[in-house]
Amino acid sequence: MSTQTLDAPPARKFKISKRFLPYVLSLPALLVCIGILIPFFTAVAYSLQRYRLSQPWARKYNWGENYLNFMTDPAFWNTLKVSLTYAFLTVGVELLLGLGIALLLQKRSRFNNFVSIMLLMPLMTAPALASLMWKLMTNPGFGVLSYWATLIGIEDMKWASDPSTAMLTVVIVDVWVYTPFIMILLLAGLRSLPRQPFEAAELDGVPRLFVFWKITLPMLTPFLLTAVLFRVIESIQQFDIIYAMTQGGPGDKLTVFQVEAYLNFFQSTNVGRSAALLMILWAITYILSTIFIKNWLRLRERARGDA
Amino acid sequence: MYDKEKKLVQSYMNGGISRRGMLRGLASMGMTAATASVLVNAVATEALAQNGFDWKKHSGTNLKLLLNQHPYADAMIANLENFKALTGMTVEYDIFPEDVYFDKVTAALSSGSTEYDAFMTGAYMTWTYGPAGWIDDLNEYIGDDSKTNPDYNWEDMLEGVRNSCAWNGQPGGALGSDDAKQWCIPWGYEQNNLTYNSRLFREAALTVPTNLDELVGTAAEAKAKIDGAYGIGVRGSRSWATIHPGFLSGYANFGEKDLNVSDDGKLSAAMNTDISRAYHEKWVQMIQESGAPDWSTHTWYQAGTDLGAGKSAMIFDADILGYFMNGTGNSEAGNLAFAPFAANPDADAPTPNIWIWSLAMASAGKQKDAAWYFMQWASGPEHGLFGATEKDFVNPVRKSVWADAGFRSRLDTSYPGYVDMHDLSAPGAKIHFTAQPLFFDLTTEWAAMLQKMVAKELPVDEGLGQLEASVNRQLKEAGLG
Amino acid sequence: MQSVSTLERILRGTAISLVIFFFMFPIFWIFLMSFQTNETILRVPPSMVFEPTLTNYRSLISGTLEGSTATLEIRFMSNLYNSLFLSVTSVTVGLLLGVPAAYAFAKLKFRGSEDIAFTLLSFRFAPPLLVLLPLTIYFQKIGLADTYLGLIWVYQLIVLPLILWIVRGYFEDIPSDIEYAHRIAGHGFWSTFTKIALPLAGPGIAAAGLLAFIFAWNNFIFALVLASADKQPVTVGALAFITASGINYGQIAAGIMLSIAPTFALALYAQRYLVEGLSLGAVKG
Amino acid sequence: MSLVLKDIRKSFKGDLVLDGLSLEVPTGKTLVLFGPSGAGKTVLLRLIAGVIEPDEGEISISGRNMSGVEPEDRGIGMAFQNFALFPHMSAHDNIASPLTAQKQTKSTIQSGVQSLARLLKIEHVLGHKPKELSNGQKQRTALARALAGKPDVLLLDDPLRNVDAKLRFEMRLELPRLIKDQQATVIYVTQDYKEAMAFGDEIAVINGGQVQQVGSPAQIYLSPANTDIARLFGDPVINLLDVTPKAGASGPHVLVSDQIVPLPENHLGDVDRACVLGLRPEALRFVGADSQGAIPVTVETEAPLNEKTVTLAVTARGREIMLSRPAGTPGPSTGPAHIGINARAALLFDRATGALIPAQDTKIEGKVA
Repeated sequence: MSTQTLDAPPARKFKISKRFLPYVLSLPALLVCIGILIPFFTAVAYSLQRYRLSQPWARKYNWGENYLNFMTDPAFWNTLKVSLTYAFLTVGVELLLGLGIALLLQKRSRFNNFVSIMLLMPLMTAPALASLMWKLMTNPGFGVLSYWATLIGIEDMKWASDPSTAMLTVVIVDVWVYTPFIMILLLAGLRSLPRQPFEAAELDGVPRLFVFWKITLPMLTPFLLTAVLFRVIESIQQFDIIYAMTQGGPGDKLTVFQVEAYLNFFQSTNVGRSAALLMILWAITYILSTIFIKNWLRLRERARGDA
Repeated sequence: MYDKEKKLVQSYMNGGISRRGMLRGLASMGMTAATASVLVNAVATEALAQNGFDWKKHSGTNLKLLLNQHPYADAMIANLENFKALTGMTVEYDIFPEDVYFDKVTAALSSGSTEYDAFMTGAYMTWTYGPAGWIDDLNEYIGDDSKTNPDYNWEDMLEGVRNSCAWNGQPGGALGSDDAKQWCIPWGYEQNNLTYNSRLFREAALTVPTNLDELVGTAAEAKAKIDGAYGIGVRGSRSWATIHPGFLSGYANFGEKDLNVSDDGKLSAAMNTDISRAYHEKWVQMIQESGAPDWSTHTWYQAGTDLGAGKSAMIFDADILGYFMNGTGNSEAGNLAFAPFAANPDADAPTPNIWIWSLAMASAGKQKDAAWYFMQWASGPEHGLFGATEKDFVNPVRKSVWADAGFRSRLDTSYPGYVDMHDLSAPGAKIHFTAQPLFFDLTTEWAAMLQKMVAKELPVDEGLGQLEASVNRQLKEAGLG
Repeated sequence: MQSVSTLERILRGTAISLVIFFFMFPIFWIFLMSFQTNETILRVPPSMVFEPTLTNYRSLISGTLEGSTATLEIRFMSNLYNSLFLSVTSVTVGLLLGVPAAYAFAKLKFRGSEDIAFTLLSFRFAPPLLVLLPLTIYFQKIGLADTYLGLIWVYQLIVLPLILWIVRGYFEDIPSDIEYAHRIAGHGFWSTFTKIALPLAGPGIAAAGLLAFIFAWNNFIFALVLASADKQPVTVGALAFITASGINYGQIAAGIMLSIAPTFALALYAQRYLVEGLSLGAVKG
Repeated sequence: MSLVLKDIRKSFKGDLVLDGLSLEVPTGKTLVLFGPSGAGKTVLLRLIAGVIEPDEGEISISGRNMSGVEPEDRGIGMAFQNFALFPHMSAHDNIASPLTAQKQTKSTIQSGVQSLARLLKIEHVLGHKPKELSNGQKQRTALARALAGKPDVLLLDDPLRNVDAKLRFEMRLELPRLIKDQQATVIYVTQDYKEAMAFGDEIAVINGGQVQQVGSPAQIYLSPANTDIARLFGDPVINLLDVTPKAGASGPHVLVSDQIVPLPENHLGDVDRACVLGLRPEALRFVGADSQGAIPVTVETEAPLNEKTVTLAVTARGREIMLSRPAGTPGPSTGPAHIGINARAALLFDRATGALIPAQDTKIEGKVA
């Protein structure tokens, strides 16, 4: 054997140098995404222009003016406030609820598996269609939920049409659609945790609440972070649900970034403002995500180190 | 095709037999009324082919249209075979639901898409499309005898409607001025008047209101007296669409304007006046007292659906909504009646603001002459009459169609008060907005402010003050104020 | 566990019931609605007693909508087909591109690998609209407007980062020794990738693919902005039931049910991958 | 030389794991790599296997430079400490893996796997997946897989670490013969000095990223190059006492509990140097109080192990000392006693460096790095 390998030339097969291998593997994905980068930079340029489609003659670079205008524009601050509130509420509720459900379904059993798949149905309902569903159910005329509201004594429940309950209503829809996403990630996380610490704790008679806080939750953190990362990104960029439910109304109660930017582009054809709004949204998402990912990597590293 | 049938139709056209006689004859040959009517138009189209115009000039060309999902489009599609036969062209079309239609148009036009040759639009949208350079001035075609057939009869179009589609592109420039460009051809249009449920009105012993105060009162009375229905349907979503129908029609009736145009062409907000404030207060009060509970999400289809389902006593909205809701399949079919409405007790007649579904030509299109062939056919008197009498191509924009006895009697029998309402309102019917590029910004903001007022987040006078300030700021920012 | 008290069991049961009720009731209700006409849907108070009708489904599948004033052609079934086609191809492309890249980031730590991985993920941060609007212009110029190819490309914006991020985790969880063992046993890099890494990360890849499929299926805005009517997915198609002659609630409901059905069937079929596959410990044998 | 490592350097994230390490293994010989965990043994094996590349230095197998040669082309077999079986393949397919890579015919593969399985007594579980195997079966499967390709170089990474005591004992008897039969150059990594002594033709002790000593098992045990190695080899661990040699009438000596322990003559030069005295527990025995040089102690505790009894005693000054004697021989289990020191077996180390100060009459063959 040894002499053979010595003399024979290396077998002729297609080989890529080790140095380039990672790039060969990741480049196609990168290239596909880079294609999307070009429009991204175009959008950056738009955001630095005074640019309305309806006034092409007035188009010019005004550099930071779109952004500066935001400083004194109450509509912008309202958008920021509404978006953050929406993201905070939805992700908060979804996280608690999703964790609770995942804990309920943690044990592997036919019933639990079945329930967990059934609970995925809302996630499979496109948000645009889910909003339609909830609109049907909250219709003040014939909506079943409005009817139930009257049964428990709430006579004039107007759901998304009333400024005081609009946020609540869209949050409910968002929770309905996306809690299953968090639930499924956390359920997978819970089921993948090693058994030993829990068995040991049970043998030692450690109180269950203590086990939850001190063992379950820390070990689940990487999963929680992944779930929250994807949810926060999506929630702060929410469009489908709010646009379908109220188009940002009533008043300006729900004019989140993407809705405002969408209306700015498609109705007002104010491309400059629309792009600037989206840039700010992008910056917020980028910062939030970076924080999450840094923490996630650190936690993961630590989990690996311990193992 | 159908030689025997055609003869029958021919004799009808020549006045030899009555329409009913013809239809009976055709039915005996195994044709439905709908097919028969297309055939009638086929004959009319054949007549069109005789007028010396070279209809076949673009034979073989394929056109692509972008259409809104709408009865007007349905009527056109039903008659499309005749156009193909007439010109030898082929036609494809994309239909999108109205919820997303205009966004789709904006996306297609702003990207410079060459896909669509012509498309449906509203007049307001051309205030963006025109200056943006996405659509062509159609005067060049209308006035060109080599491109437009001699029977097109442009003057036959209702003047207020025709002018509402023409603008010189100057912010604040008067619609239909001498230097105006014809950005689109009116196709069908809507006046905003009262449509009420005569059954409910009778049962609750209500009288049809004739001015704003009565409207507020009647709506409240209706809500109080009728179980399971609210008083009045008007739109309320956070959109320009909330401002332009009933709201602006009544507003304009008091002589109020949206914007002032100064002599040097600068624009400024005009809605913070005493009369306007009073109008807003009554309007807001009306919605608070007797509007739909979910008014702030109402678009025209909720307003229409509720009326058709007996969930509202009346609407101050597009007349054709009541027209559509009066058909079979709605529980209140046959119960809807129509009335002209002048909000201002001192006004002589209603001044409805109008919505005009129109046809526009994409500048990026590669076969504009051929596209114009389609447009002149689709907006021509023959198709207009066909659509109005056989399909739901209502309201027609041509005087000749309105003068058609068959059309008038058809409306009169099924839609009580409709013709009178139209005739009375038509002189004052036009777009009452100031044409300018920020139309959608300002009206959306106006709608949002109305929502706040209705929700009692702030009083009307304060709201109008804020609105005025914001409108002026935006106009300045855009270099218009 | 004998330590579970009766009280706890009751509390658990109640909690699960409430959860099931909250998440399943809307679907159940819409399901009922899909068998009703506007007349019974609009009744007050709402009731579960009605005479079921199949007209809604029939008209969706046959493609004709019987309105009050006209018979309307709709293309719900072709919308459904578009959704299916776009989702399947996008996820397939996403997997073909994303899985090797995820492997490179997980297993071949190289210069700038973290940065590139983060950059790829950060495409997910870009608000879709931000990219979409200028993209319409570029697509027009390079002829990708209104093509399935263009759409599938844009769909990568949602599909690829998700696949990358999740699958990468699975690859990282494969003990390197197992791969080393395979290499040392005499197999090349690609053989190790396909015979060891792929099968071991299989459940994770399946789960990521399934999630990506769901997100692609649920997308609304991309096709609307970038393609013509014959390439629209169900999410856009369902809006067609709102017509001038009123809102056909029964058909909306039937449309929603039909649009959920394929993803749900897929999830049922692949359920063991979804929950078990997402557990990161799946490969520790 | 079959396997030559020259000046290997490797660091991970700034931590230097191997610092200029050199080794040579003659063809057909077994070298045991011995060292504490974290010494870089596993990294070294991976470098040889080619799954990671050294930062500096050269590896050659049978005279061929391995730089840039892929792991699959190196002709190596390796058994991993954690077995690293392919979880989705049966034991049979695991073992067959090197053979399929060589594109052997079906029947060759079949017979190859069968004979190895027979040899390792796992014929009955060939159809099982790894998770259905016991730890011992997994270990044998992993071993079989490493051997199946008839590699020139066999790397065994602590293969007995993760198996139970009984199996380890069995394998310690079986494995050396098995390895010899392979006629391969073997590197065997272990943390267990007894394994190291049982398996190796030679032992290389690595610590701190370098080879500290290479030698036969006896050399390493009798003349450990430094206190670290002395401590690592031997169970119970060697007694290390701080001492300072003195010159006396009878020559150099050190004092332990005021008793004179004589040193070889050549340690005269080390008088007054700070040193450490290494006393293997076997080099100590209980003696009568009256015997010469007897050190009085208090026996604290006694632990009978299999083949020996270990006693912990404390001197008057509080120094702890361990003694070991063959099981069954008498000795005090508690209370006061006296111990005697076999001075010839005493080792002297420099206290500052820990290096062995060789006695003249002891030949040190192992290289000291």
